[in-house]
Amino acid sequence: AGIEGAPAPFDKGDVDIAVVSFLGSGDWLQAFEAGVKRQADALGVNLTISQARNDNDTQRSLVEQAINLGVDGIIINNGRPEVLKDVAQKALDAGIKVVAYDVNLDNPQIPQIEQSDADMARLVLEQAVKDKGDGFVGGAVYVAGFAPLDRRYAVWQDFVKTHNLTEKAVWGVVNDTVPASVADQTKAILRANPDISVIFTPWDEFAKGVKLAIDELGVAKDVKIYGVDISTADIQLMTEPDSAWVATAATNAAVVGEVSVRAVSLAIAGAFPGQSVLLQPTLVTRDDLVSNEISTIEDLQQKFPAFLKSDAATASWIPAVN
Amino acid sequence: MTTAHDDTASRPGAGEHLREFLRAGAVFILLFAMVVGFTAAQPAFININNLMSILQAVSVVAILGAGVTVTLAVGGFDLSIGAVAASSVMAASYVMIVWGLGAFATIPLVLLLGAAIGFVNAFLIVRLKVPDLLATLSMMFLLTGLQLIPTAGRSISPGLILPDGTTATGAYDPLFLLVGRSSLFGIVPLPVVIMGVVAVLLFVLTERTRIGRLLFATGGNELATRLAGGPTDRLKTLAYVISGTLASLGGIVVAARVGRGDVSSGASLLMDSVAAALIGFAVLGLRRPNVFGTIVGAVFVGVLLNGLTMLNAPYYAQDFVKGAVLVGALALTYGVARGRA
Amino acid sequence: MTTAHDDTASRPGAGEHLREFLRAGAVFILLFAMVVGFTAAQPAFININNLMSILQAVSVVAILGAGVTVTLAVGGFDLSIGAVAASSVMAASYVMIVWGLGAFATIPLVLLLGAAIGFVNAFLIVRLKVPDLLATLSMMFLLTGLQLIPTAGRSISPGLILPDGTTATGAYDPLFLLVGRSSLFGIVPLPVVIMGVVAVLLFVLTERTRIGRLLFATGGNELATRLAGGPTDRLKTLAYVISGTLASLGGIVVAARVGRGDVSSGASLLMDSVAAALIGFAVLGLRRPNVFGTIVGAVFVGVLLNGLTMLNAPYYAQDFVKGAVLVGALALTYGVARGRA
Amino acid sequence: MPLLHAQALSRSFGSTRALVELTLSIEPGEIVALMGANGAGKSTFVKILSGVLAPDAGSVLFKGRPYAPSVPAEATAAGVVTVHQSTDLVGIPGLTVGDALLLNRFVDRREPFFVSRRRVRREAQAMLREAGFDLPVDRNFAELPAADRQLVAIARALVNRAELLILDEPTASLSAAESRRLYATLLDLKRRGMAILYISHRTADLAALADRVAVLRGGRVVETFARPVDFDAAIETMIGRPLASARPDARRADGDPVFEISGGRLLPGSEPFDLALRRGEVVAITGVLGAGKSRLLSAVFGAGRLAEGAMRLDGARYAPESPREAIAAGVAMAGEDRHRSSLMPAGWPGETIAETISLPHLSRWYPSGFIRPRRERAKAEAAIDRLGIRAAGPTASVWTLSGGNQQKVVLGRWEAEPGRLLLLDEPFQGVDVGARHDIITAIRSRTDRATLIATSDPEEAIEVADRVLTMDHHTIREGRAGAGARRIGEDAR
Ligand SMILES: Nc1ncnc2c1ncn2[C@@H]1O[C@H](COP(=O)(O)OP(=O)(O)OP(=O)(O)O)[C@@H](O)[C@H]1O
Ligand SMILES: Nc1ncnc2c1ncn2[C@@H]1O[C@H](COP(=O)(O)OP(=O)(O)OP(=O)(O)O)[C@@H](O)[C@H]1O
Ligand SMILES: [Mg+2]
Ligand SMILES: [Mg+2]
Repeated sequence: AGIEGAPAPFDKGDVDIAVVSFLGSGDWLQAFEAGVKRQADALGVNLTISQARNDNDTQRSLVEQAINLGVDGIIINNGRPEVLKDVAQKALDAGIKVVAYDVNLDNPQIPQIEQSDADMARLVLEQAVKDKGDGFVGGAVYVAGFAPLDRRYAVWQDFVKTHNLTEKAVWGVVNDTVPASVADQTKAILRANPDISVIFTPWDEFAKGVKLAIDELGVAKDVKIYGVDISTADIQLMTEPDSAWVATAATNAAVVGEVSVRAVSLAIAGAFPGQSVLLQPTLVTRDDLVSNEISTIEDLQQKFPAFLKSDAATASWIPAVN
Repeated sequence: MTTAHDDTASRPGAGEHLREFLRAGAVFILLFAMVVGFTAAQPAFININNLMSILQAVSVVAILGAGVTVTLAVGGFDLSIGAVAASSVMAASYVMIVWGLGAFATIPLVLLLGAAIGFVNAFLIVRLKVPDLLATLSMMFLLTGLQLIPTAGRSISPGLILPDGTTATGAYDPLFLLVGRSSLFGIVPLPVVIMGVVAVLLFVLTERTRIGRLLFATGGNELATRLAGGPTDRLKTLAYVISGTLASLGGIVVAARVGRGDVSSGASLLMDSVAAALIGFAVLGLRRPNVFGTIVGAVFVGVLLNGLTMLNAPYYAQDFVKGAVLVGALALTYGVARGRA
Repeated sequence: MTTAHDDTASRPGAGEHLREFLRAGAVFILLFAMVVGFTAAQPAFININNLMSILQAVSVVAILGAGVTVTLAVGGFDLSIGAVAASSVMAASYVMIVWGLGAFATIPLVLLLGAAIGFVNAFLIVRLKVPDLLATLSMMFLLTGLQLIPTAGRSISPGLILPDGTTATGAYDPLFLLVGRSSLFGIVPLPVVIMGVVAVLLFVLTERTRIGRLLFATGGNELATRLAGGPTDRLKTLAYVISGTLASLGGIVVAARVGRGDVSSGASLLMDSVAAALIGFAVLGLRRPNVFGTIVGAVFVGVLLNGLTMLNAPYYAQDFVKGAVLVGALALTYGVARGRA
Repeated sequence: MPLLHAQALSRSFGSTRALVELTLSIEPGEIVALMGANGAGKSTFVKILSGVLAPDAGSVLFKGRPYAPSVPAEATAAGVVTVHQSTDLVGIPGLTVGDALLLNRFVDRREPFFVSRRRVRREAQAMLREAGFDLPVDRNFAELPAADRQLVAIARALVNRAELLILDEPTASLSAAESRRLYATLLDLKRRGMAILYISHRTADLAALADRVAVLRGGRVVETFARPVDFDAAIETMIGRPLASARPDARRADGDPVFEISGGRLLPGSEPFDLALRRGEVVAITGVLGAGKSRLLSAVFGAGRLAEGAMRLDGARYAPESPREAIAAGVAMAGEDRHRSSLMPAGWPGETIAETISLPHLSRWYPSGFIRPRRERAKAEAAIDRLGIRAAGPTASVWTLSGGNQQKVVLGRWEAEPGRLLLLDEPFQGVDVGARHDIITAIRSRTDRATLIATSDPEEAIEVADRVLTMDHHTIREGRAGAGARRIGEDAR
């Protein structure tokens, strides 16, 4: 159809955008793609959505495939710079606009959308220090090699130094049954180290496992969880009576999706949205949730407008969603 | 009678006895050494609650492993069990959260699903004569995708938004959660009890009944079994149905513990239960699939992982040690037995 | 392994010929139908660049699948190939980024690593008589952990901070990256060329040479082969060394494409290459491992996935369709052939 | 009314017509022997009666009622019990001999649902007592030698409540003593009213047992002989020509020994023995089951070891570590159980006649390493002609051959190339008398090498050998040449 008064090619419609995600599943991805779809529908854009399922090589192939399809723009969601830089350049060479979320392609022609992992980790850990004071005994669930986790864990290590914390143990596993496996590990850790009072979980799947272990051991009074990420299921876990999960920090994945589509659309329309588009994370505590009677992401968006939308990368001709 | 069975060739000597002992006991000796070592390093290890945690942690793998063992007995191999377990987690969550059914409806339904998948596997293998690995691998891919279609890839938890835009209103039945979260006498977690029951039932079935003999007979020499009148097709079907049902039982235990339906491929469950079943070959030096060995194999890996976690070994060291200990146990069981390599 | 009296009541008639044609051609017929269908729905599909993309996407799976085929031929099974490929990616990255070596040192070193792992597998299987699945599964776990130890679990990219606190100074050799990223005549990607060379070499080796005959003979009846003077131990060793080397070659291609070393268990590579090898059974209706079939199997899955992605099918639908098409192809190849099931 | 009446049964495999309107009746309490050259259709007939194969045309009446079992279980349930020709269709590797004996009873639920090792052992021993055999019931079936497997199959069939017992070459690898034991048991069963269909290439068996002999040729019954049976006539009908008297032509085996064992001991405790074979000489070793014949041949072939003693080949020290080394030194062996020792499984590469024959000769025939099938096919054609193998052609699967023809392929493999010493373990298993004669002629026509044959049938030993030795408790007891050999044979009988 096309949008009245929009710059070419949006005035005629028939714009194709490919979204290539590194992740393969999970609530975050679902929310991201929902946001992408919403904004794309509003713009009348055709989408090709694909997932690399945590496989670098597949992600390259998917970008190449998008080039073969001759789309107008590509959104690269997560991934590794070394893997993607040259294919992104290939896309640019073919006249395709590219934006990247949470992967630094280090290319002046590619707008970088970022949620700051460091900010998220800092927000919850500052809350932890506020709750427990400097010098508490803690542990972290962490598996190296996943870029966002690496960045979040680096902040924890920083805090360990600057706030005199004791890191009693680091554990974690990534497999098909993360919560159950992490729960089994956490039980062993807490038995061996009963003095741990704070557990930092840079990923909500880890937090679920730790919470399960704390519940099974019945030590919710003594051990608290400070996590990152949020979903409806996470909110329900946090608001359970006596929940050990007391704080988390997150950006709204749906908003990330919307911003990405807007940014690439601007680029296609010839209006470069800027080299860097930054999204600010929000700290969500258990007390906030309980006192505001928040039980779903939708509730959260109502009560925390910062969580609902971002005004990054907009233009007058781009229709708002909702 | 003229037949002369003078087997003087193998006269057992002292060395021979020691070898035999090492071979049959290798896994137990290593298990004992690990328990002693871990306890010395971290006394909390031997605490009864921790031991129960270990059993709980291995219960799902052991239940699935028992199913693998039965399919190995009929000479087959079920690559789909991980996916069946993962699908069962999703199915249980879906049934409760979207359909709003309770535990007493959910559990039979999910078990039935597992049995039905086993039946389809058996149909492919027995009727269409598709090789086992091929049929169950296809089933694995099929299920990995299928489980996500009803929710369009979303995990299932209360308040789930369905593809048609409506919001699911159901919740996990607290009774259902008891399956994964309660303990007998406050000590033995229910999953451990379930594992125990499955282990005993399957042990008796495979080792102490007519049907068990025929299952092994089918795996050992299918043609001979058929010529002796054995219903080999029905026996194989039975094995795959058992394996599918046990996999869905494992899925139920996971769901009841985690309390939500998470998307997963079940690949690591598959690998771990295959590992348990294969370590089982080495237990007692039997060198064939056996349920008792599978359970011991699962516990063996569980003890190892729990102990290493307590000792704060990094996660990547655990996989490495798991592999190294496996190789060690195997070298003992298989290598030592034969005098000259 | 069937023996003598496995006969079906089949007399060739017109129906029989059609059946035979369907059986031998099932995979090709489906492949053709897919290509036509996808092209109709999305003309960009048949574009030469896209076809090359498909071949490039399947090249690694096809290379690994060829290795699986060789181990299947000797009656074995190599579960470690996924982990070998993953470890090779890490090893190649480590050698270049930490040791600072170039492509001409890295490639032989990594291939040697793969060959050495294959050799250890063979040692466990041939010397210690550990069952194949068990030995290679242990190796899989071992490697999954081992690949992470040098970097304490970190991914390897330029500027890597080593466990001892120093910073690595090397980088990926641009020459090395050419292996994964350049194209012959600007059209045929080098990985596709490598896949082609591997395919031809292994096809000739397995189907046209004395050694190939003996490899299959070992898998068919090891005792008979030994009694006919075949060096079965050496043949099995050869098969595992080939499989390990090809897996590390696959890893090199991956590394040269992605340009960094990321943690991965290689489980999906394993499953996909096993799937390719098993679909290969159905190609030409051979019902046995064969290199040509494996390559066709890999391409088959590649075409399917590429087409589905172009048609914007959600990822979970891809798994489902992969499973469903596999079942369909199998039912055609295996089911149709026998008149009465 | 006959117990069983087969009317005009036909069955084809592709273009091969295995049975052509075969008609045959069996009365209750009658032992009917089926004679026929290799590939005449005997096993096909048996498989139809036992529910393994369906006929293309024709019908069977059993006890006056139509009888068409679609699976083996139905045949057993109706009272038709079969011992098949192939011994790997008996038991299960991994399970015990006791389990193999009780297999039918597990199937038809005569054993209780719960089984214990003790009960299996007790019941199995009872079965063996009844059959008069002695077998180790706790041994893994996989470790059982071929002959013992045959005993398991027979014992199992005997205790089944059969009205018709079918035995397809039950004595192929039994020695005279076991065979006699079997005759007594079968005659006893006959007296109790059981009908028996008996298939054998050993005239001794038939002479001892048969009330009636039906001769099968080209898939149909061409003639029946009533007791007393004129075997010369029967054989002539069967092979279509008179059988020349198969006596070893007295030959002078001269020169130095090709192969020697001095002070050999098979087992650490057994008595030592010496053995010397000369060029052109054919020597046979007989002895009861488990006497150690196969063990001796395996040791010579490098598949096993002598416990003690030295071997010399053409005067040089010879101590093969593997069959590979033995073959390289010019020693060849055809093993006793062809399915296990020589053939590739059906549907697997290497299953054709040409590929079966070429397997040990690949490096000689294809020095470049690349295989050109034409050469092995030519060699296979030659073997098919020389040994009279009934097959569609050199690329036919060995699994489409009858048992005797499979055996000929295995012999053809080692006939294909010259050597210094040929070892044959039970080479005439399932080979009909006519073909046996051809094979013996072929073996004896080669003067370039020595041949050592292990056989449990003394009749065969005399037919083929210049010299017959007996083996007992893992040592060679006695060796005499020429006419003396005949006496040893008759003693054993
Ligand atoms: N599965 C099969 N496929 C093709 N041809 C077959 C098959 N089974 C048997 N035949 C053929 O049928 C004919 C009869 O075989 P059968 O096994 O009945 O012979 P037999 O009389 O038992 O011979 P033997 O004495 O050698 O055991 C042979 O020519 C054989 O090649
Ligand atoms: N694979 C085996 N494992 C264990 N024992 C064996 C094995 N093969 C043979 N034996 C035993 O060794 C002894 C000698 O057997 P061998 O096969 O040499 O005897 P044979 O004279 O050839 O008898 P047969 O007529 O049974 O072939 C027997 O007691 C037999 O049971
Ligand atoms: Mg026969
Ligand atoms: Mg013998």
